[in-house]
Amino acid sequence: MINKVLNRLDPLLILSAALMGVALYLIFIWVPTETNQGAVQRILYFHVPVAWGSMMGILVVSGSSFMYLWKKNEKWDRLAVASAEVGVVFGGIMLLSGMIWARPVWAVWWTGEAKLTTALILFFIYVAYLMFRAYFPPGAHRQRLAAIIGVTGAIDTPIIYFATNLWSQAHPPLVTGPAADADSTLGSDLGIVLLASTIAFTFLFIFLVQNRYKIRKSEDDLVELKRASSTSVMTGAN
Amino acid sequence: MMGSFAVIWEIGRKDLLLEIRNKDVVVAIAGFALLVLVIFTFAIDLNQSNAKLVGPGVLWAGIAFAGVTGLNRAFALEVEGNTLEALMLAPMSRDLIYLGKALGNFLFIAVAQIIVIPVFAVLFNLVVFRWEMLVISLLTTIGFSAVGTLFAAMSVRVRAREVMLPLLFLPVVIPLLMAAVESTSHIVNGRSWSDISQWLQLAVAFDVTFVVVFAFIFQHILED
Amino acid sequence: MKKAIVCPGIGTGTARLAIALILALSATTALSQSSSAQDKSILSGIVVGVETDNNDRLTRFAVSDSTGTVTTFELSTNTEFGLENQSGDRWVSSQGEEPAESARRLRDHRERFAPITVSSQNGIATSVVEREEGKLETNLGYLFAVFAITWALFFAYVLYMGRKQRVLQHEIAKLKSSIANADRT
Amino acid sequence: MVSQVPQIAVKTEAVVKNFGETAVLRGLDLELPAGEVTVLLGTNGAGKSTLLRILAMLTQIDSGSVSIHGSDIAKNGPAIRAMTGSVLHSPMLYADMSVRENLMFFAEMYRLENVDDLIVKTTSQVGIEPRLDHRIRTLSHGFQKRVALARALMHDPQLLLLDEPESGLDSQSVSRLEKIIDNYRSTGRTVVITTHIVEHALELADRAVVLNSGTVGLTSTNPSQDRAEILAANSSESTSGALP
Repeated sequence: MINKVLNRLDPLLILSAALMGVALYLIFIWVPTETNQGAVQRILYFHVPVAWGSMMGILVVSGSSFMYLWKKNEKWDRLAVASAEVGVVFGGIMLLSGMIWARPVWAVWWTGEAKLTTALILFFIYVAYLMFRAYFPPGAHRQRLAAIIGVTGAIDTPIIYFATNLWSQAHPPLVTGPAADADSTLGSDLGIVLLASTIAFTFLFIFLVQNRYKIRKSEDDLVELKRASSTSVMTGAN
Repeated sequence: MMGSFAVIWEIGRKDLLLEIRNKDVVVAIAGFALLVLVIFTFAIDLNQSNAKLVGPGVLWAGIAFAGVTGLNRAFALEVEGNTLEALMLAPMSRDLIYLGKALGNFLFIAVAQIIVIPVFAVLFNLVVFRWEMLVISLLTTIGFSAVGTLFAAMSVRVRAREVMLPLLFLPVVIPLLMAAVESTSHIVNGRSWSDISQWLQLAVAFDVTFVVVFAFIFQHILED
Repeated sequence: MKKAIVCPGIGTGTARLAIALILALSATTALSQSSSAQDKSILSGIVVGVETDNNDRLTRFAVSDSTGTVTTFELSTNTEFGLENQSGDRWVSSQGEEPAESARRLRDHRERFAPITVSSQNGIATSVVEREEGKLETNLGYLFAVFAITWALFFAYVLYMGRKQRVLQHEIAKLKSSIANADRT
Repeated sequence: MVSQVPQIAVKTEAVVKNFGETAVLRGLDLELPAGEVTVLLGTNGAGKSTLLRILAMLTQIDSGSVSIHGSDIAKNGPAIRAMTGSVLHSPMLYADMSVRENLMFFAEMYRLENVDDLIVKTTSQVGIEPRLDHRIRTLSHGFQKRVALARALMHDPQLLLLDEPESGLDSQSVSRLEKIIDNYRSTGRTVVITTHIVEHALELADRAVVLNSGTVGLTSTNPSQDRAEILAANSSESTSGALP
């Protein structure tokens, strides 16, 4: 029984679980409570790595979408869809955790701050990317169109960030608090915990993308088999 | 080179000719946008300060939403008779199809704005007739049609294209929408060129980026 | 439906186990966690004195800690404030920006006997904030919410992927065997 | 002008095209010499229309390569399209423009000169000149098809792709079409055609290719003689789509 379990354990899963354990120890036991914000400040140790994960997601989607358009290799499309989906999951968690952190610290759930708005818009773009894939009939054409959306999101990112920045200058966010991640009485301790947590979440990200990629691979295998089986049926009849 | 411009122009002119005969798209865009404006005059107590505050947002949100429905319709027309494929048979680089269709869409949205903006000025009691407004509306319309044409071509074969196009289009044009709203609100508040120049730069950057990139990328969309 | 089928490839079962373990471990640590170690230059207590200049700007204030010792703090323009009023709205600013408001807020705290935490260096306060222990529960609630949501979502996602992969593998196996059968006949 | 056209008009190598779970072309290798009329045969779903759409550059292949007149369609698209005329399933015309407006517009897309003369010439070839100023919407399907044919002939292509061109045409128009095809062959140009009226097409064609579930099932360079064999290949497959 134990052997069975061990055989199936993905080394990447073990690694990310172990790292996550270390990160959790650091977050909840090792690092002292930040005085300005109190316990909620510990949310940042989740929020920042998760945000990093969603950013990686976007980078990988746009990079591999570009590669797909260039090389037309299914691998890139699989990677793109895998990291888009994981990136959207990370993005959703990032938005939620950010809102829950902002409520006690900024006294609002949401504000028109540039980074928040940019994150939200990008989240929508990649949700649209996934929806498009869900709606469009499968095949190489869908892959190409989805890749174009992936690339478009990347192109739009700097423009969105510039615009939201300009916009939040004209409309100062409702509350400005001890907002910046660096602002704290903890100094280097914060950096260490954040780094550990980010590494742990990075491995979680890779683990999830890898699994999503495998699913995509199985889907392709299935389609391949279905095509093949329709041939064998035809030739079998003759 | 001149031939390419002629082709682009001919496609745009053809769209305009069909539009004059059918009046499908412009009426849809203008009608939708006007309705949005009218509904907001009921929904919000429009004293002078309120009008200045929300007016520009209502105007551009209305045009954006109306534009989406119009773009959907415009591209569906090209696909219904498979005429898009006839364009694909022609011996031109396919970015010209994109630019031609974008030109047509630009003209549709522009004409709709010629109807909508004066009505907006009347309903919201705002002074918008300044030449800066012309620049803003021009830049915004270029961006809308550049992004909308590509996404309309993409979503035209999707089951739920009425849902898909706005989902793709709106998040991407948000920066442009911000630029349009902000600079229009500067204008209704009587500010000058220097206040809106940054936003106009942003709009120019947006337009140039998307026209160039999408023209380049359009060839991947057409063939199934 | 046989529940015993283990999903191949993705290892959902183990992922489930690992995540459940992590969740349990961290939940216990989170709950057992009280206010943790603080710097030596940090003092918590109740405001007992507020001194202002002619323009109502805060110049000095005094804090009495739990042993009854009164400490007086000077201020610099960099001194930061994070204080809440009675209804819980947080006001965040610095001495350099709003010296009059800081005096008003501290007086408000003195009247309400609301505890504050002061970080200081050489008798000069660097930050003056609401003391968190009093409201630790509400604050922990937010932390717990984030924690729970984060892991619940990841957990659900992993489950979803596992199920999808299982269904796919099943279908692939079915097709493969049917093709093999067709070839044999 | 016509002289430098290479010997091989159409060449496909290992062309694969899938639509989702359906494999349409499974490694198609085909070589069609220039100056011949080829009739493509095969059951529904054998890949005839898809092949024509690929040659017309409306559909992208998943893998393999296609060249027309010796140049790769992935690289020289516009140049090849300038030498290709296609009449595919739908007439692809703007319903709310007249015949003349449609042809004028497409002439503009092909950057043709002397458009007015050209329109008179091609429309008389296909017999639609009395309806030049009628809107497409008001025309019958057969007339629309003739307009589409006029558009395909307007730029005098080297390669003519016809997907069931006879559908909707009356017998008079069909014989007119055959005259056009004959004329194309005699000037050294290439015609690829799919059709319902197989027997008749075999008389007309220099070469028959029967597609069988995405690959070449049978090629005949003398279709009127190999008639029985071709018909057998063409119809025996029609039952093969059913499950055993």
